[in-house]
Amino acid sequence: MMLVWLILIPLLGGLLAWPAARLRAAAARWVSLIAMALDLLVLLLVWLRHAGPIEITGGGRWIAMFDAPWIPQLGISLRLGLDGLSLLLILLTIGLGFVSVVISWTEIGERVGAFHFNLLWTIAGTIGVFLALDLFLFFFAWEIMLVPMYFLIALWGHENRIYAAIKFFLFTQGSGLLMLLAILALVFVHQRTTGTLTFDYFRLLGTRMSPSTEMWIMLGFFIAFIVKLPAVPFHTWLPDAHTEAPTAGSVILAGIMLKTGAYGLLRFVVPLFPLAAIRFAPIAMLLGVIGIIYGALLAFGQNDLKRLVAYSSVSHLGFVLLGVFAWNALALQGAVMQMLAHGVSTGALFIMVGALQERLHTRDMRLMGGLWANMPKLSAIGMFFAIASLGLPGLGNFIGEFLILIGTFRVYPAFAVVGTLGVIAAAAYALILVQRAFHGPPRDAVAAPDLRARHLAVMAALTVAIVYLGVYPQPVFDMASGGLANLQTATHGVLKLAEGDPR
Amino acid sequence: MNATFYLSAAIAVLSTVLVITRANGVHALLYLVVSLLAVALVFFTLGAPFAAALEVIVYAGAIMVLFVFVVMMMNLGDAAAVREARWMEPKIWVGPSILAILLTAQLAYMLDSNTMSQPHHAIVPARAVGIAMYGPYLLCVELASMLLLAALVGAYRLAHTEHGRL
Amino acid sequence: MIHDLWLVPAFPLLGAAILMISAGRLPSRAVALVGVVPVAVSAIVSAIIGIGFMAAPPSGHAFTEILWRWIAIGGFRPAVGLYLDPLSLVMMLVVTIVGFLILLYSTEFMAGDEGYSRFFAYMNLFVSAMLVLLLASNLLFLYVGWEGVGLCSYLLIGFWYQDAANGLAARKAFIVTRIGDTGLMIGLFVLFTHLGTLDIQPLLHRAASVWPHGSAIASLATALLLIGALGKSAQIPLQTWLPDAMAGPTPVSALIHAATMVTAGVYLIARMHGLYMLAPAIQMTVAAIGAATLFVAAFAALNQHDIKRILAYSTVSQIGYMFLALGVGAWTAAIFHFMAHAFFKALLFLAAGAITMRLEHHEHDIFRMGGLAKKLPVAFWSFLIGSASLAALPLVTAGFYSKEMILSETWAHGGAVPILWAAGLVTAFVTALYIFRAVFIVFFGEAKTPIVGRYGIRIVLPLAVLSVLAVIGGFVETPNGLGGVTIFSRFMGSVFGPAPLAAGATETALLVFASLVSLSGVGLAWLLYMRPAPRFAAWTQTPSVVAWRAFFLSGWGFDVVYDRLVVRPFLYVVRINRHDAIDDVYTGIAEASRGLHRLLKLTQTGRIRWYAGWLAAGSILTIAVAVIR
Amino acid sequence: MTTIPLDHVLILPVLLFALGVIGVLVRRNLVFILMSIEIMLNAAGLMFIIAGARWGQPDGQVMFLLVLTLAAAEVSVGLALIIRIRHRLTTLDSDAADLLQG
Repeated sequence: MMLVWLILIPLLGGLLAWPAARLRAAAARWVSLIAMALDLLVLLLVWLRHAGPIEITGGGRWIAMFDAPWIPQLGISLRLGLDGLSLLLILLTIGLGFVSVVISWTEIGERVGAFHFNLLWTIAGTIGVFLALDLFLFFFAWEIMLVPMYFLIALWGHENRIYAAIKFFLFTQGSGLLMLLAILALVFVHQRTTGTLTFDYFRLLGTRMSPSTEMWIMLGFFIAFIVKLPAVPFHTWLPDAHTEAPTAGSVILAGIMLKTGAYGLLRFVVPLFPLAAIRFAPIAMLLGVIGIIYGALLAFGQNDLKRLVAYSSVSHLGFVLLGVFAWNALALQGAVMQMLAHGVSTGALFIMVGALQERLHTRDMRLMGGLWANMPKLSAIGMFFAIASLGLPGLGNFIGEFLILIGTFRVYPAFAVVGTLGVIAAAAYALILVQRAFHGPPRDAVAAPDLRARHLAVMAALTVAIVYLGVYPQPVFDMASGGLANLQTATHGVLKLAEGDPR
Repeated sequence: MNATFYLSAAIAVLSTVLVITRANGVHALLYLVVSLLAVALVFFTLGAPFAAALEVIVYAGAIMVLFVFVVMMMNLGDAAAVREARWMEPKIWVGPSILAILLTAQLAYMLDSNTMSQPHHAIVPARAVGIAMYGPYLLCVELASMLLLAALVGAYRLAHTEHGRL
Repeated sequence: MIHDLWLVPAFPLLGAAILMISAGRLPSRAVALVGVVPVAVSAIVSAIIGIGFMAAPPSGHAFTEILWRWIAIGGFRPAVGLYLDPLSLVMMLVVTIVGFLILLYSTEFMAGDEGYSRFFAYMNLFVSAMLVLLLASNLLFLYVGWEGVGLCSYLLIGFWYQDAANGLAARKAFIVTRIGDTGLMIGLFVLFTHLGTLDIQPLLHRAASVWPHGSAIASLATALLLIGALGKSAQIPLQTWLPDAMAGPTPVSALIHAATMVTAGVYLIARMHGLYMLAPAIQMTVAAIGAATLFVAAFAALNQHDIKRILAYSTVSQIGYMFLALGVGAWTAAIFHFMAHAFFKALLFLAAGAITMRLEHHEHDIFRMGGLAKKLPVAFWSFLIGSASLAALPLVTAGFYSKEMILSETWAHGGAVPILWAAGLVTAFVTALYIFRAVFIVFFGEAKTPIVGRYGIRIVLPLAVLSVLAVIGGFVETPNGLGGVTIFSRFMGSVFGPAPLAAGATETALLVFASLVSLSGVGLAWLLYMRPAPRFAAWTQTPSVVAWRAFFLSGWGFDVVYDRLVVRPFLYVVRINRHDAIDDVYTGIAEASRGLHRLLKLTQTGRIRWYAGWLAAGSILTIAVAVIR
Repeated sequence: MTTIPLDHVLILPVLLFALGVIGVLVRRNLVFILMSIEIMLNAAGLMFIIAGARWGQPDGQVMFLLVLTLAAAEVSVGLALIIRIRHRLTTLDSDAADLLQG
């Protein structure tokens, strides 16, 4: 039941925040903050007070599990499960949820209640995605997550917001449709072979089907998730959406929502279709590598600070795609680490851009330069996260990238080598960001106040997080290994059959 | 009886041709009335006297009168007739005529291919029609009444003038 | 005490953290204190550890300390651990002591700079990262230090950020070295994939037992590590960043771009020398690259105007000597030369800084100096001592002994075609020529730029200490003909094995020959630049000589080639694809549907007859289908 | 009763209907269009009558009655619209009433 509360608290918080804003704008903010705090509390309670893992036949060990009938006629149930992987991602979600509420404190001044409603519902949807173990419920949560996000961009975004919001919506909705079709196909194939109609994840694991069917259904899921990830060539919604979204929207979008794509690949694509995934792995990894290089090249060419960060996300998540399809312990742990570190570092960069936009009313780097002289704190923090983003050892992103690459190297050395070259391109775009925004001769026009305490506190927390991930990541690995073991047990037997696989 | 049918059929077709070619509205209407009366006669020859009567009363009588009123109210004078004539330039007839010929040809083809048995023509009296109407077709009658009511309200609302504001 | 090894990198890190968190709010005296004291403490701790190590060596002459488990995933278990053996001990001592001296110097040199606190924060971070690099017991942890020093180098080259040119130089340094780092990283992948560990000592043992001598995989791994070393140590073909890196403050050049960081590549190869011995072809490549670099860079140095660029090319050239030594298996000689070089090159840079800080407008062009010997005696004497050591003047300089060791071992290794040795020898001559060219032009002749200010003790003391070290640093290891002291090579013996025995008579002959070469270089410099003959001046102006001088001045045109081959294509690709060609596909889809919409809109004429006509036509068509079927 | 071949009888509504179609498509005056529609409806009614006569059943006539009511309703609403359009556009030209143009 606690798992249900994890989703319900933000939902209820959102419902409460909307009318609360009629009293005072601050009330909505406090309600959201309290909802996030409660959610965190619930999560910690679930985690710390669980009595031993729950064993699922063929599905591994879970920290907590919830199951209740929903639409029994169609084999749909409210099945939620928490393992190490989902726990980490939910932790990231709640953490960045906190951050988004705090940084919107001054940025959002109109329709405050509705804003927090949408924010909390998006977060609730995301948590639902990370918990759902019923494919129908998963799809449901997936949609819940998208619609409020659309409104966040369309209502509180910047100059070109409607275009961006519609683009975001079309891409994600199109991919959602594809996923729905794939889910239905899988369910019906399962029904034809076993005679039971069910959307339950565990019962769908190991569904027997012909290789070509498996490939087609896998592709449906795969494309749905890599649109969200996003991987080249489905990434073009991301720069527009990021550029136009309000800061909190960007943080949620980059920090959390992109991870749902990666989570989907991890949780569904490979375990449900192991053979097809193995056969498809070279192409998927090729897309990942192309994404790494292509995103980095584009990031280098941007003038808009937010677009630069957005394209850097494409590059970073290319690593995740690479890691997922390498499918060994190192690469998977690396992918998880990369997700967390990217969430923190890119979130921080978006906050930095948001703070700049609030002060300078522009994101165009051609109008910046020499900000260090006026805003040393903001600049130092911005530079720190830019450097984190280029993968400096000792910070979280490096651990993720390194593990992914070393794991990939075992399986497909060529991809690992090309991916490593992406690290050079990362240096190019991260440093050009620093140069064009913070260094160079200062301009008189850009005199503006430095970061204030609220932002500094957020940034300090994120800094601590990214350093922790880089210096002492083992607890994260220990936590994730439970979840990853779940995924790997699902595929273990099948993968053994795949000949000559060096995993 | 056969002669009556052929004669009235010829009149119906001819007067209809005249309806669609007249430039003057009132003339066209009068030809239409002739056409309708001829069709009523055809009904009679086909053994449907009740329908023939209704055709005369409702169509030729009530509906056409409505038309006449409106046309007169519009006051379509000579100028309108001239314009109508101008609109009916020869080339405008080409497309519709082709369509109509195609339609006719298709129907003729169908009639030709389906060998119909010799008709069993009998007079269907008004009584039988009434029994059928208030028996199996009661719901249709009700619907028709609803339709008429709706048309009444609609026509009233549409044509209603509120002191110059229409 | 040896168990407190972790304190050595921890103190500077702490200093850096304090300075960063204080965000420039500390008064400058406190900054200076926080900036220097941690490194001083580190130096003292290192010295105590060093003495303890020498007095009572731990078993196996090595000490490993695991601080904490960093990552443990399956068989991949790199730890955050420190490893101390004579090699890392020597490097650690040099880094902390030279680092301390340079920081002390900086407290005065950088006084009044608006980024005073930032400077010391970065410098402390650098020292810490460098120590991590040296002490890491694990290649992944080493990589942390490796990239850490690269970052600090970037930050400090671009320290005066308001000048965009400095930013460009900083980025160039970072990206070029990162190209090398990528090679190193791939090298780590290869090593881990094939040997199953990244802990250096187990890795070396396993490699020796698993890989046969000269095996392809060993060559691959060492070649990849070599790429990393080339980037960091500014060797051909990745040397171009170092001369530009002189955009940073002079103490930075002294510490990072002369004494410590740039020798990280030397350290890496020395540390992994067990692997290189398995790959003779690659080891030969190291020697060849070293020889080529030292030769190329020396000629480039001969034609520079900027005093710091002369020293920068000199550094490239001297590291070339170290690579040459590594390539011929003279591990000890390489490290010995590293130590000597750290002393005399830091001294040269600090002396150069001491000159420029006293000149108006911080003049860097040697042709606008002149006659400074009288006016700046402190700078003159220290620069002279450094130059002598660099030029390897016989008997009294550290550079003489270390270079001598390299040349004699190269000769011993050289075999039939001693081309490597010849390159080393010719370069020794050019080295003496170019550095004394600078000495004579800067300190003699007539004064051209007025001088201002005066020196404090914090400038003089480091110069004095380094001057002493640049002289006596060589006495720990002397050739047989000159006393045959072997303290250094015996100390290093536990790492590199026993030093090879050089043939007595040949060695002495080589010694004399090399000494004469150095001296003749100085002599030629004296002839050309102290008593310039008119014919020489005329010769330098002939067109072909001017062209060659421009070619050497540009560092043999590497920058131009890279600009054409790499930078411009990259920028071109970025520029033409700035708006993301893939997005055009989606925009195209949107445009296509919009066009279709426009087309379909044409049918919506709003005319009843038009609609009716199509209705009729459609019906007729439908009926036709029904009829014909 | 009569001995007219059914084929001949059926030709009449077909011709009338086709003429109605021509009328609708050719005329621009709304009143004439409405008249042509009446012709078409009448032709349809005639078809029902013929079918009813063929089988000797009353259903055909019932249907004709329904068509009749439909025609009445259609004419009343149609004429009301024509009056309205005439007021609004001061013309009966159907091509002028193209406000639905895309």
